Amino acid sequence: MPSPAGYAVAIAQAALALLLAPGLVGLIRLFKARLQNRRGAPVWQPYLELRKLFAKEVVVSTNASWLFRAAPFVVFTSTVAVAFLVPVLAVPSPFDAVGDLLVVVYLLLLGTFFLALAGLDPGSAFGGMGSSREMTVAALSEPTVALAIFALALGAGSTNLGQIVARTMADPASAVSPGYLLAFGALFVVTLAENGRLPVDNPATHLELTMIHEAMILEYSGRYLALIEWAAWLKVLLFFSLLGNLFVPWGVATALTPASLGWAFATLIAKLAVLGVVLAVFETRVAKLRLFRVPELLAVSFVLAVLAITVSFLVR
Amino acid sequence: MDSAFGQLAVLGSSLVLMCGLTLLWRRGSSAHIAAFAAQSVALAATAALIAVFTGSRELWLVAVAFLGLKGVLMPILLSRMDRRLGGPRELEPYVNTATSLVIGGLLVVLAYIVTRPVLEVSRLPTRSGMPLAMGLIFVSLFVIISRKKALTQVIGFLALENGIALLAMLGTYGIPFIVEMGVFLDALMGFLVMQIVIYRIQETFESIDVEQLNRLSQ
Amino acid sequence: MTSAALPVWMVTSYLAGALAACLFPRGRLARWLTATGAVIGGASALALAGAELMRSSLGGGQEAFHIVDPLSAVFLAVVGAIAIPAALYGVGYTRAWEGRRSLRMPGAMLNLFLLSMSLVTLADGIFWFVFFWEGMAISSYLLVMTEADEPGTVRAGNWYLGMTQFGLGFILAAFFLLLPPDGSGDFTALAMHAQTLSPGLRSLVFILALIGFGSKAGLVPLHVWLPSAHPAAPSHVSALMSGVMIKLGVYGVLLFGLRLLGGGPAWWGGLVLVLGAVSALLGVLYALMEHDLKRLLAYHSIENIGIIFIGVGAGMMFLGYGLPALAVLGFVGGLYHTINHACFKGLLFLGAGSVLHATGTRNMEEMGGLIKRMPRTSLFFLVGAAAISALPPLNGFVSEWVVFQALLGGSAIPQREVAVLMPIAVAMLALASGLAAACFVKAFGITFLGIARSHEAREAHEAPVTMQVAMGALALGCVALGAVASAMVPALGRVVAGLAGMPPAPATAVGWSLGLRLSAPGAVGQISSLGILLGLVLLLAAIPVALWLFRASRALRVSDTWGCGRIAQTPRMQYTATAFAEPLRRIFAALYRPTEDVSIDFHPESRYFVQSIAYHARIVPWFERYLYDPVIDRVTAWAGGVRAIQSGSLHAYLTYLVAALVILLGLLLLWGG
Amino acid sequence: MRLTYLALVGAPLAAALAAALVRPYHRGVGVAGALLATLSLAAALRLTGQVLAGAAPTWGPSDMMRVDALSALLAVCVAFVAALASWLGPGIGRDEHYTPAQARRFRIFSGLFAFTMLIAVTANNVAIMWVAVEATTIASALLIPLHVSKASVEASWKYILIGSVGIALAFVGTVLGYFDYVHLAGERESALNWTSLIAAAPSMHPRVMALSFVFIVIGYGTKAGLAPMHTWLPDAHGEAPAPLSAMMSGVLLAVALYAIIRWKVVVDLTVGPELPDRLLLVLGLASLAVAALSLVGQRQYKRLLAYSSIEHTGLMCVGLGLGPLGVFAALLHLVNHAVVKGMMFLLSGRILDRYRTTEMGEISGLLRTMPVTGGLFAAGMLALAGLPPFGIFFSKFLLVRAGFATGHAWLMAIVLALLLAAVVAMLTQINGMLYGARPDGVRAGETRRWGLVPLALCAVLLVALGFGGFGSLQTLLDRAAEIASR
Repeated sequence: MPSPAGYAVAIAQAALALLLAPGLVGLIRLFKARLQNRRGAPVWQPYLELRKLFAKEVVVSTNASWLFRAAPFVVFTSTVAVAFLVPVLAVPSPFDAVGDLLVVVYLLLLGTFFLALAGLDPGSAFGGMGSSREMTVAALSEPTVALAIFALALGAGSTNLGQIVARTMADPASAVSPGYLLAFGALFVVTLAENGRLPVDNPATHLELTMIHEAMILEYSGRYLALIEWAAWLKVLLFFSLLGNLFVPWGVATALTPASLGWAFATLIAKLAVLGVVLAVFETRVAKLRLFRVPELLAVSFVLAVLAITVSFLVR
Repeated sequence: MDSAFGQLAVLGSSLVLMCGLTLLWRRGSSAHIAAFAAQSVALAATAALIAVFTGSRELWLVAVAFLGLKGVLMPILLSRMDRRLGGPRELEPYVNTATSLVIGGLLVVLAYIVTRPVLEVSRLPTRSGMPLAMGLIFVSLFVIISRKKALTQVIGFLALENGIALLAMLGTYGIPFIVEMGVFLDALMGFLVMQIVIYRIQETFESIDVEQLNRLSQ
Repeated sequence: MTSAALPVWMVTSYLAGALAACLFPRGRLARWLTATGAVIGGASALALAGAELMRSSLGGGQEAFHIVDPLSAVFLAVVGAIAIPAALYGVGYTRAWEGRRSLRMPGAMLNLFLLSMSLVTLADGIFWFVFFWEGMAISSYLLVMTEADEPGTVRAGNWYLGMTQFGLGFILAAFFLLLPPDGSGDFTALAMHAQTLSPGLRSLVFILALIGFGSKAGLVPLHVWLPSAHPAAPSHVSALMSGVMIKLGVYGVLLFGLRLLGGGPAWWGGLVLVLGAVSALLGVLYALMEHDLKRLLAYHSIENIGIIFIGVGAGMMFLGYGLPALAVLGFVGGLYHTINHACFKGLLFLGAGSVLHATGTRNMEEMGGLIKRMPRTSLFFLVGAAAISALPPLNGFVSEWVVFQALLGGSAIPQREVAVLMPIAVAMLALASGLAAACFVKAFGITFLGIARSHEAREAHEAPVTMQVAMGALALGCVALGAVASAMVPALGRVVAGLAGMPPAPATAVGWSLGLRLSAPGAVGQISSLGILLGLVLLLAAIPVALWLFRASRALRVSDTWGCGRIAQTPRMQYTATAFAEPLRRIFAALYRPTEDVSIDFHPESRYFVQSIAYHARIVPWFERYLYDPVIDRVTAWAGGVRAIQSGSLHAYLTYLVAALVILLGLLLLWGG
Repeated sequence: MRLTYLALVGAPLAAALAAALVRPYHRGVGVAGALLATLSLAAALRLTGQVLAGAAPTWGPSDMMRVDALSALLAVCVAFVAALASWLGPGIGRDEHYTPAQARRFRIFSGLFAFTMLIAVTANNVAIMWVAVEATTIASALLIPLHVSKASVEASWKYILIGSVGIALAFVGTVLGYFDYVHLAGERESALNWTSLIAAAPSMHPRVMALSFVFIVIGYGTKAGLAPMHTWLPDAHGEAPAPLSAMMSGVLLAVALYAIIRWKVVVDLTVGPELPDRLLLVLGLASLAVAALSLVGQRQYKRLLAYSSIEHTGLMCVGLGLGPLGVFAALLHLVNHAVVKGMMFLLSGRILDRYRTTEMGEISGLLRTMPVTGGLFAAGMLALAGLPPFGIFFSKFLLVRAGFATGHAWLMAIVLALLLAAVVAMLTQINGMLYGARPDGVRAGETRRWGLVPLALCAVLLVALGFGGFGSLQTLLDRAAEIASR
């Protein structure tokens, strides 16, 4: 039975995720800058950006409706809700019973859905273009995600995140099983696609013809943009946590002692940093794909996921 | 006595059938009418023959009716029709004469096959004529199918009726009189209606070439 | 009122509604009387079904209902639940017809349609089942033909009735092959007799039933009538057809698969599953290419029927492999999605109807900006769109989640080569739901957001109150049905309990709790839809509070949309529905085989100035072109041959006669010697 | 009872005589004829009541005439459609397209036509039955070219020649049956009575009776419009004036089928049901196939209806070959078909009067031009398609059930496929007539409104038949089916 302390830790880890997210993105940017022989902005630059955006006035298009104003809140809400479900520091979380991995995926889709609608609302050509592309990519990555979930659930006997983590920790050998590795690969590609990273989308460009995510939010400014950006950063962190904690769960606290929580925090930071480096290296190495080559990339991840399933069946 | 009766009955039936085959052989309308008249007379004679041997009074009446109606009245009406319609001799039939006659022969053979169960059942002396009557039925059907002029088709139809009447007489010494009268009435009325329609055809089409009657299709 | 009187009430009020419509062909009173009959009838149906479902879930037998069993009660409840808002909606919707067309036929047929659908679920024997099945077909056909002046309606009606008759043949064959020697058409007698039949014959019956009912449900490739017939009907009828009528196809398959045949080999389920998965994917892919709002919704009905059949098929497979607890999960998923789809598809069709009512067009390319003219309609439509896109915490998500869980349980299937089918179904289901979300971003975004693309859209007006109430009720239903998942799933579990060897009390597998916890072998998942709902609401409320606490700026300025420096923004600068779907059209080009015509009208002075561009994009209608057209062509060719019999030649005719005589004489020799 | 019978068959004859004697034609004669036809219908119903009470009355020398449940059923149908045609036929209304001479001719021959059909269905003596059926051809052939045109004369000639040849073959069958009986029981006045044949049937010779049945089926089948002897039917029904088409399609086919049923009972007893059933199934299926495929791409609505008659006759024929259940279904189908085809052909007459064309391609907007006529036409179309709540749904259902119950699953599969083709073909073509814009030069609005009342009555009757009929009809059908499938 979850204790009040359990709830406190669960809420705290959501808050932690929220607080760490800009830092993670700042870290990635820094890594990338260094890899590109630039000095780059400091790690805390995203926090400054947020502060600035929250202080600025909002400019809203004459054509925009209430949906345009509501969307940032929905996007932010759905992403934060996911933060409550994803094991960042400790398992089992009392919120584990509220939603499983499927809920996580569809809550993120909820955010994307509203963001895409908001892109269409001001009636600009860019917004529509961004929405169209964003939904295309989101839709095409769904099967991969579902199969990856299947592969994980097959091993753990559950779709609930706490269960999966617990099972992997109880049986460390399963983490290096080919099924898990393939599923990890698949999910990594999905992470790139869902978060608008290279080679699917370039978060740093505003070049009209190649934008996906940025085109969609082009009309946003001020606190709305802050919410959306923050949510997007949080999403990166959550995907990293998923990748880190589902496949390499060591360090995740199973008891709510300060020591284990502290160790969990430390490993989390390490995992995020490692993944950040991997992402930075990856993004530096690859060029952005043409939009119509993106499905091929997603097809690759789908094949990885199918292989993961098949392998899981074979070794069952 | 029975054997003589039987042989005479077969003779009569053969005559009736021969007249039917004549329809296949000859071309002209008047020849057809004459053949039909002869056939009817032969049929009446066969009826009289059966009446003699069985002593049936009703069959006498039937013989007289045949003679009067089909031997005399209908040929006259047919001739009048032929004169009024005019037109050429029978057009080239769908099947030429030689083939027609061969087919006629085959039809008679078919009639023998078909009537085999009937012959097995019957004990009447006249039974051996029945295949011939059935043969006439088939031959008449063939006449109707293969000849083009409406008049010839009518004659073929009348020959068909003769065949049926012959079959009934040979097989059962005639059907009950009241029914026979009904059949006669029908035959006469049917003939008259056909005549009317043929005149209508002539009025509307200005020809009685049945080949022209193909406006209605599909 | 005792519940024994409910069926009488139901039939009487529907008939009274029909009669009222016949007596009063016009006027406000007529519209209200018609609707009242349908509403009371629907309420009685709902009460009747509710009484049965309560009885079965309480497990007691205090009242003897012989005419309803739990399975049919579910479908009866769906009929009643959608009938009420649809009828209410009709009051406002048909006002536009006043003076243009008589309300007699639509009003009477609406009530008879509802009556037939209700009684189909209550029928307990072949004759009345088929009678009302066909009654349902004919009344809905006449409703489809209401607006026969619109282009395409007659063609849609022809397809509809033709496919109905096609399906009927298979249904009749399936029923009659089960006919016991004493000729009794009672379902109980059929079920008894079915146990004595050979496996081959039972499979034949099942396949016949699947084809027959699948054609009604709109399973690919028997779906061709659906995208044209549903949109052609008046919108509240479209809601009923898409929301309710096609579900009776699901009922038919369950009736045969579970009740009459009592389950069968696993490949039956596999077949259903594969057809379901293909329907789900193709339905949504064709929906994406559709810019007629109601046709788009109709294609989504095919998709959702596919999802329902995925659940049902999985259930039947598990049953075949002797995994009853998982089987329950599959059927529950299917049934739950049946109910949910009725709710949100009803809502969406009513919403589309309001748009049609306001703008007079179903073409999305002529809409836009309606959210400002029709705020409530657009809110309701948004709820429906989110529900059908399986977004939590709405009902569409919850039932798809149950179907997902059932499929995850597929790993328990002993045969590995078969078990691999399940992940493939999972992937197809996931792709379908992702594409559905894309499609509804398009549908909602292009229709309601942005700037009006036509004069009609600019002048659009909000729907009358009755229509709003109807939509609002269904929107609430979408939220509520999602929130009460933890009660719905066990209740539906009891519905299929005891059928075809499933455990009589699946409560052990699926328990009551605020959260929904599934613990079948191979699949354990747990969610709390209510928790998600409350959590989202709390967080949503918390954010503005937090912004206020942290003193974020509250300044807001309204300005033009950024237009690359161009000053005046016109509607033509917006993304269109065609453009929105273009990436997917290219990606799935292998399926669509798109062809496009671009005709550019240049300025006479210079080719660098374009006066107008006309762009037509077409996709290959595979099923029409490669399945139905060849059959139709073949039959037409045969018909040409047969018509040649009637050549006009008398001699030929007489020859046929004689030939027939000779042939029969020959047959006589052959058969009788 | 004798008086009732005389009223039944005498009234149409009297109507014909009255029309023949009164020259020039007067509308009163038409009205009197219609009243007499109604009287005939009343007599038929009364007689049916008596039959239901258990009577099987006979009349005439050696019981030539006899009415049992089967006869009564057919008599009611014949009298009903005859009355309908009489009320809505030429010579009663004002604004119609017939001259008094044409009206007179119609009155004479339609009266005779009804008379001969009634005699045919009430004859105990099978030869009298034959005579009467043959006479139907004579009575109706001259009515087909009521409006003389090349097409109608041609249709008439084809009808009379094919009909006569066919019916002559039926006489061959009759003679063969008589022959067999005489050789068993000796010559007798009552020898051709159906009752006598039935009594002797079990000991007659199977091979002779089988042969006889082939001729009977081909002969009467020609009149019933069974393929491939059906060729006269689309022409005749298409060209005949609407009331005559109604009678021919609604009941003449049924009368011919009735003759087959009577003989089949005898042959079943002698040969066993298997062979006759097979023959009927073959012919029925052939008719169904030819008709269904001919409906596809048909261009004229009256021919469409004619082919639909062939389709339904074929279906009935299939039903007759399916044992007792099938016979019941076929008889019910016969009743339904009589009502719906009577209605449809009379409606087609109204359409022809207004649009002056038989081509479906030239007709559109029927529902706007004549709402009630069009509505009834649509209802009739749906009824013909076999949809509830109309009677044909019920009989079709029973028929298919009988097919499956007797193990003819494959046959029924073919039947269902053909019915589908027929339904789709009819539906698409008739819908083309119903909807769309009214052509220029065609006036809107109904004329001769009173004429719609009997037609609407038909539609109501059809719905009533869809609910399984009302008690006494059920009993009558049960009894008739019992007779027809003993």
